[in-house]
Amino acid sequence: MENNILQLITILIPGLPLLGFILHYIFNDKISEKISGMHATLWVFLAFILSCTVFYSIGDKGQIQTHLFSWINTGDLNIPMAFIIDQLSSIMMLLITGVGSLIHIYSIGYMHGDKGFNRFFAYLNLFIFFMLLLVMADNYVLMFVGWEGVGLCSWLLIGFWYQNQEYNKAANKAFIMNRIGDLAMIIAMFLIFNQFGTLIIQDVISEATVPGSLHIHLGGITLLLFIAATGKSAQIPLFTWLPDAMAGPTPVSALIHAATMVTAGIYLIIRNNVLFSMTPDTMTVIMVTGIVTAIFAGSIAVKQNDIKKILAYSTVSQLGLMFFALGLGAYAAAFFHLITHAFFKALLFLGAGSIIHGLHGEQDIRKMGGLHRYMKTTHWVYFIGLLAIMAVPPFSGFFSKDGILIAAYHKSPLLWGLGLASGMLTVFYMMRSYLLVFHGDSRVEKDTMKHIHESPPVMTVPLILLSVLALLGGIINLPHIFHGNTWLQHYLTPILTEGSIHADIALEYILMGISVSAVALVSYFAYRIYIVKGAVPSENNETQGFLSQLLSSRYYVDEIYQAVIVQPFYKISAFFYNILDLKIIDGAVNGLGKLSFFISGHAKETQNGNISYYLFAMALGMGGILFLFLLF
Amino acid sequence: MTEILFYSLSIIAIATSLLMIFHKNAMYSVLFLLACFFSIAGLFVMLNAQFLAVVHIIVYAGAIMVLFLYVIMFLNMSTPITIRKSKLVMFAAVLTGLMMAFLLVVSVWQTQAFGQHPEIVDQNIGLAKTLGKVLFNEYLIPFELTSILFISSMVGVVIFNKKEVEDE
Amino acid sequence: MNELINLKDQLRIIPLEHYVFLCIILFSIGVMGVLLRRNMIIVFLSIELMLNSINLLAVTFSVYHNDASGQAFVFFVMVVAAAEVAVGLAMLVLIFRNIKSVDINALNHLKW
Amino acid sequence: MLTLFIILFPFVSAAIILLSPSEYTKKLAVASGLGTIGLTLVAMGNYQSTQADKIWELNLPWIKSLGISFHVGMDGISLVMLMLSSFVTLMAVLTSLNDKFAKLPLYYALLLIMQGAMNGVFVSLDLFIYYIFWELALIPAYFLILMWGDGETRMTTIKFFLYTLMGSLFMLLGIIWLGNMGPSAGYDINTIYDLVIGKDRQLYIFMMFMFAYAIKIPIFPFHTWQPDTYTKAPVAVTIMLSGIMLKMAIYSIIRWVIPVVPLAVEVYGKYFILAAVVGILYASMIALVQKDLKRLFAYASIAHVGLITAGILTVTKTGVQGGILQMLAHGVNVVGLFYITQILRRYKGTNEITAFGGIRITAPVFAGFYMVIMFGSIALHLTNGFPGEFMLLNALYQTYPWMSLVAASGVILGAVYMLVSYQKVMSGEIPDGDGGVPALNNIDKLVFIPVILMILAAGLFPQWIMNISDGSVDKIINLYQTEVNTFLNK
Repeated sequence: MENNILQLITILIPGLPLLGFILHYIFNDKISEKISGMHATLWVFLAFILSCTVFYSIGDKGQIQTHLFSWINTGDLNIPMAFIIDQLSSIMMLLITGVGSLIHIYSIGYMHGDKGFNRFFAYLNLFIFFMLLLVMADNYVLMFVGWEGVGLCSWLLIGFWYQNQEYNKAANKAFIMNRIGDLAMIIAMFLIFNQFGTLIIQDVISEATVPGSLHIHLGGITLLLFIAATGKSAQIPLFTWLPDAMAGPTPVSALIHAATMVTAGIYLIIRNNVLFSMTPDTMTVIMVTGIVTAIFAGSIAVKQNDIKKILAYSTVSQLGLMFFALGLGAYAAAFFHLITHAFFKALLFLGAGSIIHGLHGEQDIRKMGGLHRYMKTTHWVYFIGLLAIMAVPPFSGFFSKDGILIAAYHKSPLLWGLGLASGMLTVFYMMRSYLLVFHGDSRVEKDTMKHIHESPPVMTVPLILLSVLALLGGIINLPHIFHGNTWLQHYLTPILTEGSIHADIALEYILMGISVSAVALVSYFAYRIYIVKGAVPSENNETQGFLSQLLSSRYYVDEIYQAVIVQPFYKISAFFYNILDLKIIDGAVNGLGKLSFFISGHAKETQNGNISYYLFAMALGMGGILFLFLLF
Repeated sequence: MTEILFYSLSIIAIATSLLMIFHKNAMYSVLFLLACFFSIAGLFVMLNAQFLAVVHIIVYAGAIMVLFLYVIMFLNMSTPITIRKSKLVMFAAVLTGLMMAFLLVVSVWQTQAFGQHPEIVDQNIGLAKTLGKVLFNEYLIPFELTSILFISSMVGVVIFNKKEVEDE
Repeated sequence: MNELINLKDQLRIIPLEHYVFLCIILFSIGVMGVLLRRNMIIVFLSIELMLNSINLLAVTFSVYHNDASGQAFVFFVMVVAAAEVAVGLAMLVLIFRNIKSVDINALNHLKW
Repeated sequence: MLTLFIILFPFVSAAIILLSPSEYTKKLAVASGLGTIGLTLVAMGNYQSTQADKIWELNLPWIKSLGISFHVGMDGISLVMLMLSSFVTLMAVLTSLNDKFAKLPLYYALLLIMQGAMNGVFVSLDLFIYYIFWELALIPAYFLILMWGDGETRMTTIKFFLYTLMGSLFMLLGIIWLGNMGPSAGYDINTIYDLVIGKDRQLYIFMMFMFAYAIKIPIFPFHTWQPDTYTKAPVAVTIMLSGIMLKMAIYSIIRWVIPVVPLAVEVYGKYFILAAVVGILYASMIALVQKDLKRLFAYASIAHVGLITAGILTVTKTGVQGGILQMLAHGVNVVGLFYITQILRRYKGTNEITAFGGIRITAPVFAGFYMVIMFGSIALHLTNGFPGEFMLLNALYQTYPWMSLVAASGVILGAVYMLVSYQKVMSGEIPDGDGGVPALNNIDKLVFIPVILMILAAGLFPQWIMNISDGSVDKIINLYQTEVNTFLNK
């Protein structure tokens, strides 16, 4: 295709959702629910179609550059408003617009009848715009625009039901924790500018790879970028916002807090993989953080009772696994998992949303059970998602997770073991939620029971489409041993630095066998507990043992943050205000005024009105003047 | 002869002025001051300023002092007034006066301009004729202005008393 | 009288500084009087005394410098003194009528 | 002559308002505001940014024996500031349209006099004239706060007036010193720029000037007059004070400090940067615990201007340009922020955060405007706050990395207090016992819509503003660099 047509298309791709947002904003209360949902979806779907065309032309072009206008240009700082599309961003664009369209469609059903229906779609469109900006950005600053923009949309959507102050708090928590990550990112940008004198991503990377060039602060840059990624992708220590973010409507959780936004951190690292590969220390940090987060979040998920919270911790855990892969240098595997995870986690979230919709807002798995009888479609799609996340072959999750585990094994068998352990945790908590929700006896409250229903087609159709993707997503990077050609890895080769791993085929079979049997074992174990024994989590936490209480209280991380950081901070602030500012600094200023009042108050007493006193003063004054004349 | 006259007049002036400020009775004070003014008039004469000496006696002794006496009579203050200041204030006042004197003496002393006698001495300088020429040549405008001063002070005095009458 | 007014002799006999010191003494006595007494009339008298000491000084210097201006100024001083006494005494009478006292300390409202 | 018009126009309008019947007051005030914007735009149309010459220069001798002349003219930086001044004044006039003040003609006249004086500061090219305008701006502010402020304003205004005056007097001392430093007395900008001043003297003059500016801006720890004054002043005056008046001080740093005493800036500037940066963190933390919305915004303003000052004192192109950009952004944002407090006060009689809630339910448009303004204030992307803040922090980082870290963490705190207060006021449920805040009226929209448009426009196209000031900033930085380098080579 002609280059300038392609450029026009690249402008249109983020432009259309933005247009949707603006139209929504202008005609907010003038358009009906139907039109609003339809046209919001239309923009994103059009963007998806355009992304497909871009994707096909990337194959021969390699990359497309589009320069809109010069945004900030002064002195040596030059930041253009420009897009660059290469293999990585084209796939991300497909993912965002594709999954985004499905979730838009789903939302039409899910949000039906909500007061803020139009507003919801406006925000969703805005989110798509910012997310596209993030992946298409040509320079770090523009990427940062998208980066914070998605944080903004996340804030808007978590606090969507703004009348509930708890939700608002969750929104603020998300935004602020993200901002801590943003701080790291902004400082990383300054450091990059300091080292390379430019903020254009490609220039930085080509500069860094010049043979013989030495950049002493590269480690700092990558570490800061990683901290930024932990904020956005909810890794230790900045992960606590993501479970709270489930306060938003479920499609939001699926789109933002599972499929797209939270993967921005991974995208960021893959985008800069050249820099990361040059700093092995940072890679180790990433790897350790990733696996610790994976296991940590997985263990918390085991004891959660809110279906969305379980999925949220699961997301944190899966993201941890991706970071683990990044830390191992297996960028393609991480990216592969990112894609499959987007499919099956969106599926699971939307399935959960369908359940919640059917149960009129009930989210507690203790008040569900036996739902497969009432919600057949939902059950089946959820089941597919479950198999995918549990890494059962041939579902997509199996291939992606397997890639990571094999990469880990090549580093060290111990890491492989840890990866497997986190996978087993995943299997357990996912089985637990699945069994408690869909099987066993129904524990649904009677009032709800009467209205229980399967979701309308507008919701189930996207679910079915997503379940197909979750089932078949693995094809895009089928390993050699299954006679695949690891298409994704080849496709990404131009921008990745990793060498391909040539594994022993026998070893791979063994490792796969072990992980598959582990999945089976744990599933059976869960089956024993929740179906055969029919155990239901107790309402009361206090009767539990120490470990389970620790888990169900999420290791008290929130409480610790509150006590160690937030509360002291507020106390110091209050001290600053009440003591330092009002008393000491302002006291000093007022003290100066009071001092002059004091002095003049006493000086005033010399003016006592007594004339003879004045006469004395006059005589003394004259004497004094004379005396001075004598002296000088 | 001249020396004796000068010193005796000086002593009289100092003594009467001291008596003036220390005497309890205002009436006597006025009279002492009168005596002092006369001795000062004598000194004027010694300085060959006859016209001024005469004017001095007429204005001060004849007008101002009479005015004082008149006021004292008017206020019926001939009886001694016992209001006195505290010892401390008296001491301070005397000290201040002495200090003033000392400072003035020292500053005069520092000028080192003693014993200088003028070369030309015009004996007619104090005559009414000479003085009149100076006044009406060099100081005509100030001289005329004094009349305005007098008028205004007269008006002031009248107004003071007129108001008083209205009040009562 | 003419014998007395032999200026050359007199100037030779009595040095300038004696006149000056006399004036200083009289002036200081005036200052003392102002500070010492609470009777307003005496204060006035002391002021007159000070004015006179200055007059004497002016006349002395006028003669010594052979310049009649000094005596002209004495004339003006007298004029001002007369006016001042007239107004001052009028005020004094007024004050006495109001507060029945000529005590200077009775007037202590001269302040802000 | 146009420069003279720009100064005189507000004064003349003030006189006309005072003389006209009071029913025309509001119309005349708005007309005056529009008129100054028009004059500024005309000036801008005549300006070639590449040349960076002063345009519409006017030089009339005034007091010849002291070397004082009425020398005014505009360059790129002045133009940007005038643009800000005329915009903010128009907004300030518009914000008071809803008020029912006593003595309305006098109120508007004083507002316009203040504007005229501040315009004078921005175009003065003679230190003495500059000082006259500088002090002249203070007087209407004093009366405005005293007569139309909330509650007990006497002590607040006295503190405000005396404190800022004290600083200015030190500056006056410095001005007189500078004026007499050359072979013959002269206060003209060219004379002052040409002076060769020794290092020690530069320090003294720097301190004298910066003391005045530190109080006016205000920089920590000279800020304590500011929250009280901003809280008690009528909203239009608060807008004028924080929107324009403090910018006078920052502008003066660019115009009168950096080129005049470069060595002192080079050596001692970092202490003021430190104070400013500490102030960012400190003011943000204090804003966190504020219970009164207006006071919270006042402290937020300290944090913002601290960053501007710190960035400008790095004397890099990015820093100064960012500072100018951010001055404009801050000026626009405070209009919105303080107007919000005025609307809230209109309905509840208070600005206590706890008194509000659920305004989004009854006034969704208001909430939307508030949100955009808030994001502008916390420098979210594509709003006007971001480009300036990014440039300032970047300049600061390239010069003093650790200070930039502290400043940037203050920026995080900015998000915290703004978001928390927003949600407390706008979201949640409506407090019991009242009908909530009704939707905006037309005047409110008239104020908010230009502000919002400016926020978005300046966020997307900051380059347009930077192009205007570009050449002039280059000139000043060249002056600075030349002198510093000459000294270093010695």
